[in-house]
Order: sequence, then structure tokens, then C-alpha cells
Amino acid sequence: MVAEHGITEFEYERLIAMLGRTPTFTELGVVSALWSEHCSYKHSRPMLKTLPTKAPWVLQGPGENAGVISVGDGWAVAFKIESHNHPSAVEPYQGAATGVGGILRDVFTMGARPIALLNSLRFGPLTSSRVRWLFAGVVKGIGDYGNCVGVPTVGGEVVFDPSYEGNPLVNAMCVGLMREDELITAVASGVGNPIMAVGARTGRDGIHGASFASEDLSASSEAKRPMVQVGDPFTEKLLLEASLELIRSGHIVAIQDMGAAGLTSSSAEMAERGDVGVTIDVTKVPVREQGMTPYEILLSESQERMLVVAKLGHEEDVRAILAKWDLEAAVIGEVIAEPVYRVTEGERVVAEFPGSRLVTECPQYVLEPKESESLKAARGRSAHAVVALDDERDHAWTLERLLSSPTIASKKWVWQQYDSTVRTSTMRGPGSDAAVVKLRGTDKAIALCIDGNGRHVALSPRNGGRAAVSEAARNVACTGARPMAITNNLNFGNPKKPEVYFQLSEAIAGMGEACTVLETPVTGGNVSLYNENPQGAIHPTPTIGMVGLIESLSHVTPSGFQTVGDDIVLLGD
Amino acid sequence: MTRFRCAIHIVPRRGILDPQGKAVADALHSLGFADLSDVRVGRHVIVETEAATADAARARITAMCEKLLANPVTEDFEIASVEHA
Amino acid sequence: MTRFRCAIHIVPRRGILDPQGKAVADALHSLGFADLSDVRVGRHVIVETEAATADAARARITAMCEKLLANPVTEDFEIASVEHA
Amino acid sequence: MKAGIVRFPGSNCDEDAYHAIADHLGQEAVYLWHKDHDLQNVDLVILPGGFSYGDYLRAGAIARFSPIMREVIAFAKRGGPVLGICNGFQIACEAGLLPGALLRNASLRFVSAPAHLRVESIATRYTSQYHLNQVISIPVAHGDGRYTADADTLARLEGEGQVVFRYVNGDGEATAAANPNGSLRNIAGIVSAEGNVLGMMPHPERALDTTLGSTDGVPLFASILESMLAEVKA
Ligand SMILES: Nc1ncnc2c1ncn2[C@@H]1O[C@H](COP(=O)(O)OP(=O)(O)O)[C@@H](O)[C@H]1O
Repeated sequence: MVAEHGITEFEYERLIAMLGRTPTFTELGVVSALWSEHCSYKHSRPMLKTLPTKAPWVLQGPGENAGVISVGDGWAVAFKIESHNHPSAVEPYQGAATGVGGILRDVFTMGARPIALLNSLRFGPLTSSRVRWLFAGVVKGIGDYGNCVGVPTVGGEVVFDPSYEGNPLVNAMCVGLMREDELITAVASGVGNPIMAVGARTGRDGIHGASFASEDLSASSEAKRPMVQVGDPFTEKLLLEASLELIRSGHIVAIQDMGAAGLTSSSAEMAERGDVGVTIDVTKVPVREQGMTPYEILLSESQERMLVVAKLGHEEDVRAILAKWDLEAAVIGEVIAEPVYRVTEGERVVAEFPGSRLVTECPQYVLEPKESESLKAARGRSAHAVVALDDERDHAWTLERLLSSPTIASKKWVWQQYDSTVRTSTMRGPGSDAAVVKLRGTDKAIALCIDGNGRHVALSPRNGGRAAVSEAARNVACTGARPMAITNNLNFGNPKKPEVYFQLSEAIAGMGEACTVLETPVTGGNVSLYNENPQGAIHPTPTIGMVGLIESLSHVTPSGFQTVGDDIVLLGD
Repeated sequence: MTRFRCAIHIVPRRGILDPQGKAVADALHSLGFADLSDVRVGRHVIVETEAATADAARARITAMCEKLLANPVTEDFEIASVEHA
Repeated sequence: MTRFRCAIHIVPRRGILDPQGKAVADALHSLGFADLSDVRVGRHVIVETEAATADAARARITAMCEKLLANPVTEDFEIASVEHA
Repeated sequence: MKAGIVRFPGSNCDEDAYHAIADHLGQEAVYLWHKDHDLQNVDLVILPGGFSYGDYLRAGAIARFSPIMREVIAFAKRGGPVLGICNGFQIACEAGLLPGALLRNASLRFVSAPAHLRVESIATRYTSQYHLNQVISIPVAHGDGRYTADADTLARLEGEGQVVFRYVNGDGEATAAANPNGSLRNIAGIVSAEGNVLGMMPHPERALDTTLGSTDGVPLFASILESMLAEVKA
């Protein structure tokens, strides 16, 4: 049973040592979720710590639902990227849709109104009918969700490469705008304050999604399909409005999305950040179905839910705001002084852990990196050694080939399905190097892009990591913006393989170097490991989401040739 | 060969969130239809096909549902009727 | 009062383009289901309601369809079944 | 002029409509909450775009029963101007303020793109500032925009000059390729028989600002204001 929960023997022993007894079934479920790669970053955290995260304009760095930077005059921008690779591989439409839902919540729980979405996608070759099904489903899922909520999708990228066959990458980024003084964090505090579940009811959706995202995809993943959750963008829109109203009302002290590993992860993390204890009674959680066990309620990944710490005595005010938006709010627990994380079913205790150790004592692994010999050899190969095809003497032939390859060809089919103009602020939408979005109420705009190049990183992880950041910075700069900060998604294979671990550590190092030189600190991100399929690991694919600031709308510069007779100049080395 | 007209019901699987069903139930409630429970919204597909027998038609339709019509992750299907067209 | 489980079919009216039906037919064709004709896709709604008799339940459901569930401009509805829940 | 913008659960172009009135037209704008019954003495009601109730049953079908809609319908029946944009057009059709229905795009895909429209009538309070047959560019963004009505209704709409906008190509021709959603007769917008209710799928409120592309929506809002001023004078 321990193994079924994806907990290693080593981790199990650590757990017993922490508890001083054997865990209950419910506790095992909780730990399996919290110590999954997805929630704990157990293979990547030591490396992530080396990234530069500070600058005078950074208001919130890594560790929160989203990073936040100041853009001047009291305005701030929150942004974050998130992957939904594994759910999208089994159910592309819902997987991608719920990915967008999750990243929207990460941004509006900071107090920011989402103003733009971007996405970065990787698929196998379109010659496969399964890939076409995945591609069409993912694009529709992203579009339907963002369109319904009313946040414009302003940019992204799509790459087709055999390495992603069977394991597509679906990374979504959201950017939000707020006043600096509206920033709120997910830190539980105030002994006696009630903990409330807000938004949609809890069903049996996606139980163990977080641990699922931390496994290699295999034939048995297909059998896990019933865990996939269904997105409800309409409820999300209501939750967005209600949450922003709640945050501005002063009735709450903290708010957090119930995302991966649901109630478990959100409540444990909030308690750990606030260095307080919490107690939760699962019988108080509004459920969608009868007969749900504590285990199911704790680990459900039902979407469109939030966990809120309200101010004591303000419960009715919270309820009233939610009711205005036709949503429910229920008190399910309390912040306590005793440093424990306790879950009860009525009076009966079903799980109890000593304080925040549940989060802080998650094992961390530092492994021995080793570069793959074959990739090293590939890098050594001279580009001149590649023999030219006869046809290539005709440059028009080559050009036509290049332009018609799916990765290079126009992505209009994709972005025509995304509403890119809602909110009437999109100065440059999909199809530009970077998108430009006006900040309503100011003379400023932000430039946004998302970039990654897995093949480059595969051949030379450190250079590839640097290049991904520089490419994003160039794209942003071309619009007239100063690059400000990045978020990133590290999509890699199984980190227990030394060659994957090598790629990960080198790419992070390269990313960090570029960020230091360009003064674009990392304000957050996400790690998606175990992106493998029976054929092997995907190309190591860090995707960089960058935000740049345009100080005056008059600085916005178009890409594309403007007037006949203009000179064309090539800049750079 | 005979022509059969077949009707298929495809509904969200129990336990799977059905936002459409919920929206419809809420709307009916506020229109004064108070005592409803459990509204589910699915698809109703009508297919005409040729087959030697009704059983053969049914087998064909089952194959269509499994291959394409129903999403095995989130939906259940049922062949509601198979009739001479 | 008794609980009834009612199934409703709502289908695009004849003569109105049904792109979903056409897409399904095309997809089935390309999967090798050759001899199909006339695929139509509509909605299948299941509602549980209380009523004194099956006839009363049917009348209630009819009212729901007329008021909300079907669009009189483009859709036809049919109450497929009314059963004890 | 005072415009009221209805906020349904799931409306998401309400703020854009507000800015169109308040910032671009310089007139008073207020939001009308779907649960209220008070139209706050507005001169114009805008049913904005979005996904009211998620469009989960049919686009506009549930919003049409919102409490505020009773007042909106009465206002329209009294001749009050109602502008339905995108989801607002769908709601107006469901509410019977306009004939016909808007169905799933023929492509079955959401379409977000600039669309060329031909102004088919300038004898309305919404289009007096355009030229007849002027070709304008206004963004569309919808999944359910295929205008459908029975043959009699279509004949009446055409005969009475109620078709206000038609999808065309850059040369002003109403071709199949220029039709983004499969609407019958390339219809993009219609006006009620009395001329006071306009429904259109394209978003004129997204075409008011040079920095965002087109400004071809400006004459539409200017026409509304002009007709109000004329009424006040009369
Ligand atoms: N690749 C990365 N670079 C920088 N920070 C990261 C990266 N991946 C994750 N983080 C940060 O680590 C923290 C992990 O928080 P957590 O809430 O577990 O993330 P998530 O919301 O993605 O599940 C987040 O603040 C996130 O921004």
C-alpha cells in the first residue's frame, strides 16, 4: 500500500520517525500528495535556490501562488506559469482547460485581476492521428476556458517534435494587474480565525492527481483516466469576481487556491507559511456526492475552489459576498496555536501531523549528474558534416519546406480559437514576437512572451537555458519594453536518471546566469518532471515567461515591415 | 441488408462534474420548478446504418461509441433504440 | 407524491444545418464506418422530479421544455421516458 | 445620455462596454445588476458580451430569465433602445426582442478575428453615422454566432431593411469565405422591426481606439448619441 502511494521505503521510514507511529490510511494519502514531486519539488528545490530572485521592483518572489512586480505609480503585475502535461496526455480538452483554470486562480488569489493568458505547447508530429486529437483537444480546452472567463489569450508557442509524442507539454501562463496595496498572500494567521472552503463543491475528481503528475506516463496511465477533473469556467468567473471582492473587503487574512492535492496541500502550505497549526473537520466541507471518505475529501482535486482564512466574526460577511456571486462558503476549520495539522471527521481524528514538519521535512534529493554520451557526441558533430540534399540547391524549395513545416508555419489555426481582444487592451496579440497589453488607467503597457527551445537545451543544457531567457528578453525588448522578470516552467524527464538530472541542473544554472546578467529575476515557476513515455524522456524543455515594462504607450514598436523604401538593418553579432 | 435507425444516449459519468446539468437545474429552480434533483445533460445521437440484423446494427453502434462518440474518460453511453428505418 | 426520472430529447429541427451531426458522420466515415446516413446530434437531458402521477410529471416536463430547455425557433423536443425513480 | 450595462453572471465584456460609453463617448454609464429590477432611468440598455451562465444550455437561454430582463423587455417594448453585442445578441434573441437564433459556428470552433462588415442600412439610430455599403472592420469573438431564422423571417428582415450588418470580404462581397460562422445570408447584425433593438455578433466596443487597431466602431456609438440628442431636441 505504501508503494501504491508512490512513497519510497526511505520516505516511509522518515514518516514513521516524524509521527512516532505508523501512519493511518488517510495520513498516507496526505503524505503521498504532499511529498509528491509536484507539490514538494523534492528533486529540484536545491537547484532552484540558486536562481536570482531579487530586484527593487520585485514585491513577491518565489514561494507564493504567483510572483509580483511593481510597474510604478502604485500598480503591480502578478504572473505565474503552470504545467498540465500529464492530465492533458490522457484527456486533452479537460486537462488543458483545468490547467488554465488553475493558473488563473494562482493570479487572482494574489489580489490581481487576470488581464492576459499565454501558453506554450509541445506535441509529437501531426502525422499521428492521436497527436492530432491531442492537439485539437488541448487548443479547444485552452480556448474555451479562457474565452469563457473573459481573459484574452495574447500569445504562446507551439512546437512539434517526435520527442513529445505521447507526452505533450501544456504550460499556461497568466498575468494579472493590481494596486500594490491590494497584494494579499496565502499565509494563515490569527489563532481562532476560521478557515473557510469557498466556491465549488468537492467531488471525487482527480484524486491523486498530484502524485499522478509525478510518475512516468505508461500504458497504465490510461487506466487512471477516471481521475481527470472537469473544468467549469463559468464558476471560475464567479469565483474570480467573488475572490477579488473578498480580498478588497478586508474580511479575510489569507486566500489560497485548492489546486494540486486540493485541501491537503492548500491548508498545510498556508499553515506552514504562517507557522501556525490548523484543524479541519471534513464533515463540514460541502460535497457534491454522498458518502465521500475523509481521504477523498482531503485529496479531491475538484476545480474552482478556494481556501480562505477569514477574520473571526466576519464569516457572515464572507458568506454574503459569495452568495452575491451565487457561490457557497462554509467554515471547515480553524487556525490554532498548537503546532499541529489535524484533520477530524466530526470528533474523530483521522490525521494528525506535528506542525509544519509535514511540509518542511519533505525529503530532498541531490543526485549525481552525468551527461548522456550520445548527446555529447551529437553536440560535437560539425554542422558542415550534414549532407545537403540535391533539391536544396534551389533555395525557394528549401524556403518552402521550412515555411510549411508545422513548427514554423503560421499558428493562426490555433490562436483564432482564442479570444485575444476581450478587455480592449491588447495592442499586440498572437502573431507578434511578444504581446503588448495596455495597463488601463495608465500610459503604460506590458510586453509578454513565453519561449523555450527543447532541442537546443538537449544539445547543450547550459547554453540552452541561457538562450531561452535571452530569446524571451529579445522578444520583449523588440516591442519597446524593458525586460523586468521571469517565471519559468521546467519540463524535464525522470530526474532519477543521471542524464536528466544533468540537464536539469545545467539548464537551471544557465537560466540563472542569463537572468543575473539581464537583471530579470525569477519570481516563481513550476517544475514538471517525469515527462517520459515508453520511448524515453522528452527534450529538456524549460519555458520562460517574461514580463517587460513599456513606460509610455508612445514607445510601443511594431514588428513587421512598415513602408516601401525603408532600410532594413541587421543588428547584433 | 436493412437500414436501421439507432438512437444513442451519451451522458456524463456519475461522479463526474456536470456543469451543464447544474446550470440547468439552478435555472429551472429559479423559474419555479422547485422539486427537481439530479439534472444531467448529455448528448442524443441518431445514426442510420445498414446491417444484416438488429443485433449486428447494435454491435456496429457499440463500436462507434467506443471508438468515437463517447469519451471513455468522462462519459457513459447507452444504445436507446435500434429500429427499422 | 412520487419521484419520476424523465428523459428528454432535444434535436435540431429538420432543415437546420447540424454541423455536429455532419462532423460526427465525417469522423465515423474516416474510421471506416462507411454506410451511414443522416447522423444528427442533439441533447439528452435527464431530470428527476416529484409529481402525483406520471401524467402530471409529463406535463411538468413539457412546461420545462417549452419554457427553457428547447429553443422553439430551432429545436424540437420529445419526452422519451417517464419512469419511477 | 445615460447608458446601463447589464451584468449577468458570466458577462465579461461589461467593462469594455462601460469604457466605450464613459471614456470614448464621454457619457454617463452605470452597471445594472441582473438580480435587480431597477433600470436607474437609463436612456440606453447594453446587453454586453460574455458567457452568461456559461452558455451551458444554449447561449443566452438562461440569462433571458434574469430579474432585470423583465424590465429590459418592458423598456424595449416602450421603444427604449437596447444594444445587444455578441452574448447580448444571443440573449436578445432568446428573450424574443429579436427574431431568430444564434447557433454553434458551422466550423464548430470559436472564432476570434477581425471581420469585415458591410453596413446595409444607415436608417437606424445605430448606424446613421456610417455610409451606406461602407465596409468596416470590427473584431468577432464567439463560438455561437451562426444566425438562423426561418425563410419567412429572413424575407421579412431583408424586405424591411432590418439586416444592418453583413459579413463581407475586403472588397465588400458577401462570400462564403468571408462568413466566419455560417450565418444565413452572412447576417452579422439585425435591428428589430421598430428599430430600437440592435443585435450584432461583432464587437464595436473593441474598435474604438487606434492603438488597438480599428476605430470603425466609433460611428456606431456616435450614431447612438446623435439620435439621443435629436430626440431631446424634438
Ligand atoms: N522553475 C521554478 N523556478 C522558480 N520558482 C519555482 C519554480 N518552480 C516552482 N517554483 C516556486 O516554488 C513554489 C512552489 O510552490 P507551490 O505552491 O508548490 O507551486 P505550485 O503552485 O506550482 O504547485 C512556487 O512559489 C513557485 O513559484
